Order: sequence, then C-alpha cells, then structure tokens
Amino acid sequence: MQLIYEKSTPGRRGVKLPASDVPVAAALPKELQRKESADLAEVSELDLVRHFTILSRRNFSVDTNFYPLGSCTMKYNAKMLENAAGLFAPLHPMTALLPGGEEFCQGTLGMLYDLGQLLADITGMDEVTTQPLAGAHGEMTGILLVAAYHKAKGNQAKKKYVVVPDSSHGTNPASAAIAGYEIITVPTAPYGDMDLELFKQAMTDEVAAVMMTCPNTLGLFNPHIKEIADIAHSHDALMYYDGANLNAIMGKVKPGDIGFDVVHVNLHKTFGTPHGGGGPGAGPVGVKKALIPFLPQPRIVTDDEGQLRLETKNSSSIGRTANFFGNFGVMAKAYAYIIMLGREGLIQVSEQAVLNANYIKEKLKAYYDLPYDMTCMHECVFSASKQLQHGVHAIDIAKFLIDRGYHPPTVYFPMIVKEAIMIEPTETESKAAIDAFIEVMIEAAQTAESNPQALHDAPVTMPIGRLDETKAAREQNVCCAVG
Amino acid sequence: MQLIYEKSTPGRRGVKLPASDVPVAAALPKELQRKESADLAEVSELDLVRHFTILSRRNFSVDTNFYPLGSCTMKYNAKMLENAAGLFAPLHPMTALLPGGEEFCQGTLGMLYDLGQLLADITGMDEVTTQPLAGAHGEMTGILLVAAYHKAKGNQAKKKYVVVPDSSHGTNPASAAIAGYEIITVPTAPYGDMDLELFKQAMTDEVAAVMMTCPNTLGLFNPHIKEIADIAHSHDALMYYDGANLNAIMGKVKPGDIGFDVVHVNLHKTFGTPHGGGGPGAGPVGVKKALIPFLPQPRIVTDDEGQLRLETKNSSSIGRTANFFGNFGVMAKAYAYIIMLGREGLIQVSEQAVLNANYIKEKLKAYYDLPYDMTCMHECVFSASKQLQHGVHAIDIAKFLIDRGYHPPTVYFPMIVKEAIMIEPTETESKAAIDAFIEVMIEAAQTAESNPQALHDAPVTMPIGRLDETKAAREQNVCCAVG
Amino acid sequence: MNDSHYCPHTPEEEKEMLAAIGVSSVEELFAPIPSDLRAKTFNIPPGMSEFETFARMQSVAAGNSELLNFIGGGFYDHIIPAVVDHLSGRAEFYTAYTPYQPECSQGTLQALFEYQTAICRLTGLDVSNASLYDGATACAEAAMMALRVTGRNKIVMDGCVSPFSRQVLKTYLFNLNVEVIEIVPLDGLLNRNELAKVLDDSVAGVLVQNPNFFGGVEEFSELADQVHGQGALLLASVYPISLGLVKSPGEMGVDVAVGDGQSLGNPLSFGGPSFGFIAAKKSLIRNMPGRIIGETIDKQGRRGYVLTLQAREQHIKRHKATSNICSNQGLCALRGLIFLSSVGKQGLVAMAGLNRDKAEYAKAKLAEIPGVTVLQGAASFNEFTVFLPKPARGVVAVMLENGIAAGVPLGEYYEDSDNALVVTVTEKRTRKEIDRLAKGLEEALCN
Amino acid sequence: MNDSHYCPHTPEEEKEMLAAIGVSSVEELFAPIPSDLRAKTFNIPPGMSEFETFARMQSVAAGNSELLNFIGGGFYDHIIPAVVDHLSGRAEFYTAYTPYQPECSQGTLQALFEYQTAICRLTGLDVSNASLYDGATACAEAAMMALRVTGRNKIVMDGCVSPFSRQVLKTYLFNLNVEVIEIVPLDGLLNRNELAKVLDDSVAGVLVQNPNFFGGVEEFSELADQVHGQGALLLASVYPISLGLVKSPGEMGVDVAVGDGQSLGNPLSFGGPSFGFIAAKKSLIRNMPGRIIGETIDKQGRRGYVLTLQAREQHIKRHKATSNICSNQGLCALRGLIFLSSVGKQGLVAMAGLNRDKAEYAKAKLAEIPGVTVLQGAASFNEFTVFLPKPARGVVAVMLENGIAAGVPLGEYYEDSDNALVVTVTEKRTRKEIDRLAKGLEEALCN
Ligand SMILES: Cc1ncc(COP(=O)(O)O)c(C=O)c1O
Ligand SMILES: Cc1ncc(COP(=O)(O)O)c(C=O)c1O
Repeated sequence: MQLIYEKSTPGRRGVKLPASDVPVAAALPKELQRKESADLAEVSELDLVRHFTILSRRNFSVDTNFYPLGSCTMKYNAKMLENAAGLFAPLHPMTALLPGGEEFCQGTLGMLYDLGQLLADITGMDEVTTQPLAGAHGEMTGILLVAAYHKAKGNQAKKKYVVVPDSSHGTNPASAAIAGYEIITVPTAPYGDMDLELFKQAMTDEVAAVMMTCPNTLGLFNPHIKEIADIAHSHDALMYYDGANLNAIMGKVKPGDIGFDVVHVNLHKTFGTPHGGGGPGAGPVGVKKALIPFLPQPRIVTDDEGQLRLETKNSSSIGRTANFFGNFGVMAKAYAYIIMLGREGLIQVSEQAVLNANYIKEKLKAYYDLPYDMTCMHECVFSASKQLQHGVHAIDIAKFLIDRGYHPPTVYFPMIVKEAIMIEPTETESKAAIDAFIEVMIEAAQTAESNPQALHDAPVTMPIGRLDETKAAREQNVCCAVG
Repeated sequence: MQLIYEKSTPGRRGVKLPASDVPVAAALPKELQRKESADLAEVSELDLVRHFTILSRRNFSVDTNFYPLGSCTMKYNAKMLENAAGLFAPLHPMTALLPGGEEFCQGTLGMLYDLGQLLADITGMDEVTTQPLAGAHGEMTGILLVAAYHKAKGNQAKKKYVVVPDSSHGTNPASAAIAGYEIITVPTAPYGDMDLELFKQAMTDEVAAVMMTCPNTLGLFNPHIKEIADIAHSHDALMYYDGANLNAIMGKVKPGDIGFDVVHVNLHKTFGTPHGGGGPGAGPVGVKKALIPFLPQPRIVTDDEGQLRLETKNSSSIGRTANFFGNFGVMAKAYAYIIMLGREGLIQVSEQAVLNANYIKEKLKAYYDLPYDMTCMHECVFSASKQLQHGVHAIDIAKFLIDRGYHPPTVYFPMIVKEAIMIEPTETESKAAIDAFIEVMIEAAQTAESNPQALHDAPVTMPIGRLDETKAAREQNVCCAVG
Repeated sequence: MNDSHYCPHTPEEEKEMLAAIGVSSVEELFAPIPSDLRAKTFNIPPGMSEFETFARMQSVAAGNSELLNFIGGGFYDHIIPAVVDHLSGRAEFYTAYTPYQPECSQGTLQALFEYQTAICRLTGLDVSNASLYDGATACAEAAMMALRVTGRNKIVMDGCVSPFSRQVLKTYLFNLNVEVIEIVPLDGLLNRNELAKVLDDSVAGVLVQNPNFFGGVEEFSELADQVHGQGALLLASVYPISLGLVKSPGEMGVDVAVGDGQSLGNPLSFGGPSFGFIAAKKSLIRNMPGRIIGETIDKQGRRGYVLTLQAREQHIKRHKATSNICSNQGLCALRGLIFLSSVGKQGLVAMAGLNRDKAEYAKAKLAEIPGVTVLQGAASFNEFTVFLPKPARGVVAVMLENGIAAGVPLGEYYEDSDNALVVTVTEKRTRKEIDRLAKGLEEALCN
Repeated sequence: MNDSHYCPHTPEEEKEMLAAIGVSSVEELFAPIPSDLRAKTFNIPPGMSEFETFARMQSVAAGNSELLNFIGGGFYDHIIPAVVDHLSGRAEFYTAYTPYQPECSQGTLQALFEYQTAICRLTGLDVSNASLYDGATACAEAAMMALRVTGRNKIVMDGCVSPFSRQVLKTYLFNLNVEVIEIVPLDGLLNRNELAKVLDDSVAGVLVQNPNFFGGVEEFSELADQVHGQGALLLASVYPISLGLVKSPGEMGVDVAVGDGQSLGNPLSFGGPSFGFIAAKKSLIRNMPGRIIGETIDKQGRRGYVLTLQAREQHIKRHKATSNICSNQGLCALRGLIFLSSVGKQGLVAMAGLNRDKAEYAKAKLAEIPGVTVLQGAASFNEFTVFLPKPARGVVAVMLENGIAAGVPLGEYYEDSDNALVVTVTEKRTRKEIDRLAKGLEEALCN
C-alpha cells in the first residue's frame, strides 16, 4: 500500500483554517526563519480518510480478532469509557497550576484523588501517584522512590542492586538500571517460582529493592511471597510489585498485604483502556506510608476545608516524572471502569480471567508441552518443544494462527521457557470464542506433525508474508524518501 | 458469516441497566402480558462489537472506495458534520410543541428557519419546509401541495395527470401515483431531453404537474426548460423540480428562476450527509409564494418580536407529512455544510463536479458508447452496447469493477439507455483517483474483448460471488429461523 | 479552487483536465444552460473554516434549554448504549449507499436481514421490511397496504392513535379516493361500540395504537377477530420498548404492525432521524412498501443477502410500485438492531419493566397531589394521563420555566381535555427526578 | 456471574468449564494463594450501569470551569480537525497492541513509519522513533542519549527550558552519577556567556528549548558549532507548530530534537495523553530510546514495515537496553500524523502564521495598557512575556474569577520575576477574545 507521501500532490491543500481577523505581523527575523517548509503530506481530506481507514483494516485488533497476547491483558474495553474520556478534552492542565487555579479544577483533581484511593485499596497501598505514563514509567518512578527512601535514610551509597527473577519482564531490569541500579537476576526453580535458595544467597544489605510480578510471568502465584518479602525487608530492601498481572487477583489478594512496598498498576491492561497500537497507557504508582514523602510533584492533597490543592514544592519529593498529572484521559477511563464494575464486578473479572486461562490450559495440555503443570492464574505458558521435534517453532504456530484470524499469543516470553507460547484469554471472551481458539491451536499442533512446511509458510492470507527483519535492521530505512 | 442470532447463547446478558430505585409495580393484567420474550440476540458486548465491526468491513463505502454511483452523489462528507449533528442528540422535539415551548427551542427552530432560507435562495423558491424525510417523500409532499393548490382553486376534480419524462427517476411517477395522480410518460428525444413535440401533445388542462429533473438523469441540461414551463403554466399545471441533481448547478441556475414552482432537495446527496447504507436522508421542499398556504404543519414562522413560533393549525395546510420537523440531524449537517462552504464554496462544488464528469466522459468515450455525446453536467451516461457485442453486459462490467476495489456506477438506469452505465464522480475525488478509475474502466472494456468470461465470472475477490436473486424472491426468506 | 473545502484539484490539475476535455475554462462547461436562465443572485454568505463552523453549531445547540424530561408523544428519552454510536459510526456502514450491489454490500445487507429478524421477533409477525421513514408515515403505509390488499377504500382509525400519526395518514390519503373514519376515544380507550357500528365489509383496515396516546394498554385479540370477520386488516402501531412486557401484535392477531424505532437506540435529536418499522403476516409480503432483504446463496452455495422482491419497488415498477420509497432510514434501523442486540432478550424485558415501575411510581406520587387524579380503567406502560384541577397548558408552561417538561397537555389534541396531561417516565428518570416532578407540579398548582 | 459487566459466561457455561478443568468452583482456582495472604477487605463501592457511570463522569467534568484560555506552558489549545478523532477512533487502530506481529499489524506499522517521516521532515533530522511518553520525558531521554553516546556524565541545560522539563530531567537523572548544570536565563534568553564558561569536553549534551519558556525564539546554529567543538551533542526541545515558521533543529545543526506532540492533534485533556517525539542525526540511531519502525520486504518482495533495531530494547536487552520503554503513546503519535497530514504542508505554515499574527496582535494590545511592558530583545512565536506593574499571581487569580486564564505567572518558576506573565495566543483565539483579554487585564490592574 502506498505511503501517504506517495499519494501527495504538490499544492494540494488540507483542512481549511480560519481566516485571520488580525493584521499580518512583521516577519520573523530572517535568521530565525525556516527555509523550506516541512514536506508534509498534501492530500485531500477524502484521500486522507481513505488512506487511514484502509490502513486501519490492515491491523488485527481486539474489536476484530481474539487477541490472547500473554502479559498484555487484551480485554474488551467498553466504548462508553472512550466517550467518558472525551468529556475532558478541552481542559488545560496549567489551569490547576495557576494561582488559585485549583478551584477551577475540582472535578478533575477530585477524580484523580478518588482514583488514587480506589487503586490504593485494590493494591493495599497508602497513597498513589497517577503521574507515571506507562507501566515501565511507573517502574522507574517506583525505583526512584526507593532510591529517595534509601537516600533519606542516609544509606543510598551502599544500596547498589535491584534483584529481579529471570522470569521478569524486560522493563523491570531496564527501569531499575535507568534509575541507577545494577541488576541481580535470580533463576526460576523447577516449581515455577524464583529459586528461594538462590534468592537468599543474592540478598545482601546492598540490595535496594526486589522487583516481582505476582502472579509471575508464568501465570503462577508464588506461595513463598511473604517469606521473600520478609527476607528483603530484613536487608532493608523494599519490595516492588509489577502490577501488570493485577487482572488475576483483584479482591483476592493485595500486594500491600503480602509485603510489597511499591506497586505500579498498568491501567491499560486491567482498567478499561485499549492499548492504542502501543499506548497511551498509564502506570500509577502506589506506595506504603514510608514512601509518601517522596512522591512526585504536583501531588494532590486536601486542605482543611476538604478542597483539593496541589503540593508543588515538597523538597523531599523526587520531583516530576512527567509534565503534568499523567495521562489523564487514561485515568478517566480507569476511574469510570472501576466505579462501573464496582466491588463485585472487579472480583468477577479476576475470577473469570483465571477460569478462562485454566480452561485453555487443561484443554491444550495434551497437545502442547506445559512446563509448569499446575493451577495458573490469568494466563498459562506452553512450550512448542513438542512441535520443535518436527522443526516447527513457536513463531510458526503464531503465523499459522494469523492465517486463521487469531492474533498469536505472546511467543518467546518469558525467556526462561524454550519456545514459549503465553496465552492470556482475559475475562471478556465468551466460551464459544475460547473453544474456537482451542480448536485452532489443536489444528496447529496437528499440522505441525502432518505438514510442518505449511506452518513455515504461514501466513499466506495477509497482504504481506513474513518480513525480512535483518534487512530492516541493516538498512535502517526509518523515514520515507519520497516527496 | 454467522448471523448475530447464530452467535447467541441462551441466558447471556447484554449491556447492564441501572438498578431500580423504585418499588416493583404490580404486574400488567395477564391478558395484556407478552407470553414469550422476543427472541433477541444474547451476546456479550465483545461479541457484539466484533460482529458489527467485521460486518462493516464487508461493505464498500465512500470512505474506503471510489463510489461513482450515478444519480446518488456519493461525495465525501466532512467528519465535522457528524459531530455537529451529534450536538442535538438530547433535544426532545415535543418541547417545541408544548405551550410556551418554542421559547426553549430557539436554537433549533432558528437553525431550521435559516436552513429553509438558504435552501430557498439556492433553489430560487419563496419558502421551504424541512419536514419531508427523503427525496421521494419530498416528491410526494410536493405533489400533495400541488393537489392542495388545485383544490383551493376549485379545479382539482379535473386535474388527473402528472407528466414525467421517461428518463425520470422511478420515485417521480411512484410519488405522483401515491399522491393520487395518473401518470403520463413522455419519451426522450434523440437530443437527450424530453421530446418537446410529444410533451406538447401530452399537455392538457387535466395535467396537474410536470415533474422534471434538470439536469436530467442523462446528466444533460434541457435548454428548452423555460419553454416547457411556460407550456405547463399555460395549462395551469405546476412545474415540479426533482432536486436530486442539484449538485450540478448551485449558484449557476435556480429552479425558481426558470419556471419551477415546487422543488425538493435531497440533502443527503448535495449537502453533507452520508447515505447511511440507505438513509437517513432528508427532502426539504421549496415552493413559490402561491403554494405557501398549503405547507405542512408545524410550520416555523417569526412573530412580531422576531421570536420563532410554530404554526400548527393552519386549515389550508396539507397537514403533516411526518412526525415532527423532519430528519433534524440531517438538517444540522446540511446547515453546517452550507455555512461552511459558503457562496464560493458551493459554486466550486458544482463547477468541480461538472469538470470531473466531463473529464471522465472525454476519457472513456473511445471505449464505451456514449449515446448522448455532448457537454454533460455532473454525471455522464455510457452504454455497454459495444461490449454487448462480446456478450458482456453492463452488470458484468460492474462486477469487474468490484474486483478492482471500485464501487460500480449505476447500471441499467436511466432505463432509456440500453445497458446504461451512469457515472457520477462528484467534486470530492482527486484527479489521481479519477485517473485510476478511468484506467480500470478501460481495462474492463479491453477485457470485454479479450476475455469476456472473466467479466462474467466477476467478482472473485469478495467473500461471496453473484447471488441467486431468483431463489431469494421465490423463497422469501426474510427473517432468520435460528434461535 | 484549491482554497476551497473538499474540492481537491490544484490549478495545474484543473488545467490538464480542461485540456483533456478540450475547453479552456470550467465556465465553458456550463454553456448548455441558456445564458438568460443563469442565476442572477446567489445570496449565500461567505464560507468559513471547519473550526468556525463547528463553533457556530455549538452556539446553535446552546440556543435550546436543557429540561428535565417527562414528555413522550412518540419520541422517548431512553438509554442508548455507547456501542450503538460506535458501531453505527463505522464509516463502512454510514458512507455506503443502499445495497444495490450485493457482493460489496454484505455488511449492510446482513445487518438489515438481522434487523428484519429482530422486528419480526419483537412484533411476533412473519415478515418485516428494512425500515420506513418514521412511525407516523408507517401508519399511513400500513393503511395503504390495507387498501391495496383488500381493494377497498375505507380506513377506520381509533382516535387514541397519536394525533400526529393520524394527521400524517390523512395527509397521505387526502388526494386518494379514500374515506377515513376516526373513532372518538372513550375514557382514553378505543370506543369499541362505536367501532362496531362502522366496521363492515367496505372497510380495508382498522388502525389502533398500543399503548395509545393516553398511555393506555389494550388487548386487541377480539377486535382482530371482528376485523378479520369483515375481511379487513387490523393495523397496530406499537411502541417497541413496551413489547418487552406487553402482548405482541402477533399474539393479538394483528395483520400489520408498525411503529417508530426512535426508542431503539436513536437519539431524540429534535425529532429525527429515527425510523419506522413495519411487520406483517407472511401472506402480505408482496404488498409491503420499501426495501426487503432476503437470504440466498451464490453459485458456490455460500450464503448471502440481497434486496429482494424488488418488483414491488419504484425503480422497477415506477408508478405501479407498492411505495415510492428509495432512500430510507437504513442507518437508524441499524442502530435499532445494535440497540436490541446490546440490551438483548432479557435486557429488553428488564428495560420495559424499569419503565413501567418508574411510571407506576410517578403515577402514585402524582396521585398524592391534592386535586390531581389519574385516568382510571386502563393499564399503562410508561405513559399515563392525569387530570389536573386546572388547565394543563398553563401548568406545563409554568413548569417549563422551572426546567421541567412535565408532560403533554391533551387539550391541544382532544376536545374537553383541557385539564388532562400525559406524563411519560422512562428508565432514565430517577426517583429523585420523579419526586422533583411531583413537587414541581404541586407548586405549579398552588400558583 | 452473568449479571456482571463484560464477563460473558452463563452459569451453565461456567459449570462446563469448571468440569473440564476438574474443579468444582472458581474459588478452587485461587488455592495457590496461601489463605493467610488473602485480602481481608475490599472497599470498592458497588458497581453501577454504563448509563449511570457516564452520568457520573459528566458530573466530574462539570466540576471544572470553562475558561478563556491564554495559557500554554507546554500544552497548547490548537484546532484539531474532526478527521483526527474519526480516524484515530478506528477500532482496529486503538484496540490493537504494540505491533509485534508485523503481518497482522501493518496498519499501525505503516502509520508509525509515516509518523516518523513526518517528524523527520518537521525537525529537519534524519531519524525518528515511534514516540516517547511526553515532551518533558523526551528531554530526559535526549539527555540520556547524550550520556550514552559520549560516555560523559555532565548535562548543561538552559534555564529557559520549561521548568517542568528541567524538573523531569533532574528526576530521571538524580540517582545516576550525572552532574546537571542549569544556566540562569538572561532577559528571557540563553545566557551564552555563562554557557561558554561551563562548556568543555566533559559535557555530554547541552539542552535548549525553542521557543523557550518565556516565548523567545532563538538561533542556535552557532551554539551547535560550539557544542560540537567540545564533542558534545546539542539537544533542542521544540514546539512543533512553530516549525511551520521557525528554523528547524536540523537547519541549526541540532543533534537531537525533542518535543511534546500534544499540539499536533491531541486534546488538552487535563495534561494527557499526548506524546513526546525525538529525532536525531542518522549516526545516533542505535542510541535512540523506544520503538523504531523500519521498512523492509517479504519473500515475494512486497514492501512492509517492522519494529526494527529491537536489539536496543528492554524486551531483548533487559537492563542494557537504551530505554525501559514498552507501551508508549502510539495512538497519540498516530493522531499527530493524521493532524499533520490533514493540515498538510501549506497548512502548517499557515497555522503557524496565524498563531504568530494573533500573538503579535495581542502583544501590541497588551502593550497599550498603562504600566504593561513587553519583554524586549527576543522574537517570539505565539507566546510572549509581559511585565505587569504588580505581581502577576494576584492579577491572574483575579482574572480567573472572571473566566480568563490570562497567562502563566513566571514568579513561580524564576527568581525576581513576580511581575512577569507569559501569555499564549493560538489560532483558536479570535480578535474579540484577545480584546477581552486586554480589557480584562486592564481592569484587573485597576483594582
Ligand atoms: C509483566 C509486565 N511488566 C511490565 C510491563 C511494562 O508495562 P508498560 O508496557 O505499560 O510499560 C509489561 C508490559 O507488557 C508486562 O507485561
Ligand atoms: C433523480 C432522483 N430523483 C429522486 C430520487 C429519490 O430520492 P431519495 O432516495 O432521497 O428518496 C433519487 C435517488 O436516488 C434520484 O436519483
């Protein structure tokens, strides 16, 4: 398909702008002027609309395809939530930062405050900042809070390490590294959790924090989690909870109750925001009391009259992690989602998500190797090792699924499972949809035996086949040359 | 693709409704109760969303395909207009009909009034009613106004006929018939217009009205139109203007100036409303002064203080033609469209529509028979008679175009052209899009010679091929039996 | 022209195109219009940008007041699930035309087939078309169907049918040789004795409405038998949401059911667009107006949908067509289908129940007001008639000033009904709002 | 569970599924969680319907006031063509994930490639990534890029850079071994002498902003040479709409340009979501943070797009990655692309011109007010600094009460600036509104 720039015609105009009602100003000084106008698209509005409408149809998406992408919680998100977020479109964030400006923003500040409290209850934390802009951003923020905490205690100098299990998501070590720590990686034991013995060995007083996902990326809940937290705390290391898998446990267990000190929540996974083809999400961070003094600015607080105010100059704060109050539109969806589903609704979400994952696990374990065969939470991880005997890789199965109209599960993650196939159905899929998916997965397993080449050749029904990624990386053609 | 009912599961619930905050009422008397609940779909919201999202993709549409469907003016309609119409969603029409209610509806009543005036200027009429709900509904309304006019003059008894050219759209005679007239059809002369001699012969004092489209459905402007109107008027017959082709002439010629007494305007063709897969449209009717007393109720008038009021009890009125004020949402788009484009914009619309049609006509006339080879207005009509020599019909060419991603032109209309192919590109297509269409039309003509079977077999790229229409008409399976 | 909206050609392109045509200016293309016929004036104001236009439309909308809404009269303030907008807002649906080319229109065709199915199931009848303009014109179409089917030329209609529907019917028929008889209501119900007097074998159809304009719900099974006994058709206009609870037309033996589909997922939008529906017994299908979608197969046996029985229609039959309908209300019908599929089988029952419960609560509340009495003798759904101790017109006008649209005064539409008010309560109204209505009415009556 | 939102199973289905798993209740599936760890409370309020939730959100939104807006400070009130919402609102775009599977994600991938192209062309640089979180974090990412590229650990930044960006940068870097030097502004511009004093070969990067927080537009070509002379990178944060008029970072020799994309088709939305952009010279591509889309072909030679250079990223490189970015602001970047493609090449220039013309008009108008002076010495785009005869804080607070957000008082962010106010005027502001600002300010100063 042509690029929008290839559809451009020199001189063609786009949307009409208002005519000016003021005099034309004297030109900018020559040396400040742009020489050549940026060569943006020059297309009619119809051509623009056709281009992007047709382009959109070259995506699989939750609204068109079952999308059991493990670790990503690709649930259906109610359309009303999109409308709700739109209500806030015209509100300027600087208003709240003007002198006396909070008064004019009690609606939005109140919503953020309430959302913080709801998330605090869900995660068992004492206060939440909504500023971080995604899960990884929350992780970095959280680890910076840990650093500020240790610094305030005067022992940051000796705190050099963050411990992560080898099953952790790549953002965990990356965020900790960006926040200034070295990483210690602890292997996973055969029972599917971080090896407790090796963990104990890794723990010293130089460890600033332990970052865990619970349930972990294998979809398993670590029964030793409290013990791990106790050990960490005994070294004055804080426990960091990666909330990417919160969809499994709402109302069932709270990170704050089981020893965690800092939590981020991926609102876009659990709470009502579609993934946008790669964001925007939001990664609010909840903390236990001891960490509240370090929360980012501006922080929403209530004054004596119950009015919401902004704390902007708390010198113990880590400062700002983003421009304003976070991805407010995402927060609006999360807030609406939580108040709509309510207590029972959220519990059901977790129950049904776990039910669906276990159902798939049981139905498929005769066809695919299940390295950790136990009750899972909201997702299950298979290995294509059986299929590999026929030369078929996880990626081949993924591509076969595409031909059948299914977005593939996550493959090759977690890295600790060879040829991993990580399936997260979410709670919003109907049994019929899940059964149909199971059928296709079985068909893939059978085809792996009967006709492996068919899997290597997949996909054949898409406008393009498998792409040459090496060429892409070598040529680094990241900007259109035409036009 | 499965029907939504085939995707249903007994007991599955749809959207959640508010919990009741009032007591449960005593049941309806038994004999008034429904016995079995209507067997509506029972699907999850996700399944619902997937169903209709995927279903939508089984359509060609202006936003995805060039759609040169003659007589239908399938132009691009600005997205802003959709948003504008949405602004009025919560307003109840009965409000205006309550005692003193007009006061609370000055915004909407004012808009309708202003729109009426704008349309009156465009068509050269004295007043416009916005009540009719589509073009054909406008036609019926217009002819009923004609009947009321003749009745008021006391000579309705002798007025039995409505005259239409044989090139007229089917709705014209159908509307006149529904409004109580018999139809006299006048053939088209070789010069592409209603045969003037035959017309003169048809005209008697028994004729109530002459209905014409101008430019006509061949895309030709009738140079004798004034003469025709004069003849009609000499028999006290009124001239009715089918405004379906208004896109050709805005600012260039006004029906009211050239002898027409009643006009309907298809807002959905010319003025900013997409066709909705078959409506809603709107067919406001404009009239000359003599017909104003008969306009439908409620009629919007201004009182002494310039406030807008509703006239509801004018006994000379034909009454009501629809529930309230017409398809208000469509009117909102038309109003916004007209004020946005403005004088120059509307003139350009017509100029560019005519330019594009003539360009296509010139480019294709070497390949397709052009029965009326002259300057056309906004559309041009070819015949597939050349192709018929190879056994290829207009419908085969249409289906070939589908395979190439083009919505076919109108075929087999106007009926007076054998194997008609009626092309209306509209003003919103870019030259590149038009050129590409021309290429494909040429390819079709060449394939008709080289490989007619390929055209008979088309379309092959769609989820279904040509359907058995006889079976459909015979079996009359118009309601799903499943579920 | 490249400064205009939505006309894309650059000056260079225009030049090329003119050259290809062989003319030197666009103006030349208008030569076929005799110069003395050319427009002398064109007084449309200058245009503006998209941004300014939208701002203008916002100020138009702001020219209306928001009111607490207890009015119905054919249009009802119901919940519209968010999916309705989102799905009907798919460009492929709303920027397509009537599905004349079935291979590239299966989206619209299948959806309308599903719509027809929903309407059949809702009304308990066999066949449905793909929409009519609105509920009022649907009444007229039903009457014309009866005229066609029976070959007779008399229509009897209950005066309890919406005055708007009756007016539209009379307008449609005024220039035909048809007699229209209206039965004056008796205590807000069909006067069955009066009807019996005029019902004979010259009658083509009898039109009733359920619930009627007073809010009354009636049983018409017996009437159906009487009407059929005279070889006539029973035509009923129904309020679709009520069919979650109320006996369906099919269950009553109605031949043709019609109604307005606004309440099914279409916004009030100051009166439109909505859609009309029409459903009938199978035997009447060839006399149906408008488009009908039918199921069929292609050569490979794949199921698909087409416009069927087109031989009834104007584009084939011209003046002999069963109706003049061309563009209709396809997108609104699609919204209706999405609405019905979203609330679902149980949801419609629940929604209907909510409406009735709230209306009964309101009824009881209003009946507590000194001097206010409720019309007795008829069951009701979500609308009911109350009698005030003074003319309703003035009371309603006063309450409007206080932001409450309290109901529709009947005096405008019926004789000797000056004190009667029809109050509508949908599921959107909260108990608090109903209490506000009661309080407002009580206060207005004290004035 | 079938009464819950969005959890579709019927009780029968749930039973079947539990049987297939071999457990007798859903609760059993939570057995892996030790019972003493289970939540003891869960104080979320009961749920409500979609309809009620939306009504609640409307009342939240109504809790804010509408103001006439002359504030910027990083977020700008620009026109958003209606197509932006409609096209980015295509479900296939917004309900997809990061395009890991290219064959079924070409929609997102091609769009982001086009986005990268737009950003390169706008900034005059060679390569762009597929978005960053926002403009402030983009500054921090640019600084970290400079640290990585040079292996040095000192960042110099102009105090004229947005205080928010500077704060974010410092937060990002506070636990790294990095020295951050801020140059105190001189008359609202970069103090080049001070900068020269600290610029040596230990500096990794110098961060400037154009137009800066005071509204001043500067030429940095010479600075680029000086910075390059020390082997450091010049990093510039730019306001994309200004690039319709103002010399681009590429034209000035900037190495890494960043900025906030909110002004490109993203609503103010109380601060987000927007997106950050980053563009750089080709040689720096392997040090870019975040996702990058690259063009390639399949076996049949068909062109397609993929996530490329993934070896930089966290999911491959974990703690050695160039950034921790995973989910980003894809949809906002798409909006940016649609915005830029909708206004188009000429439109962006025109829009920038309108902004400047309106701001210059406002500048002149405000300068007429007794006691008000305009900051001299710098050209400006659509923001400028004025000095009031009294502290701006109080004046702004008074004007807020009158519905005007008159500007951002600088005293909060800079020493000795209590009387300074930064006023922003976008193309959305009409002359009338600007006149209202001037009148309002004059009145507020009289108090
Ligand atoms: C387990 C886990 N942790 C962290 C993240 C990072 O979250 P985000 O993409 O919001 O930055 C993800 C996202 O995929 C994840 O799956
Ligand atoms: C020439 C002509 N007249 C009348 C009509 C009828 O208009 P509508 O479809 O709005 O009823 C049409 C519609 O296609 C038409 O093309």
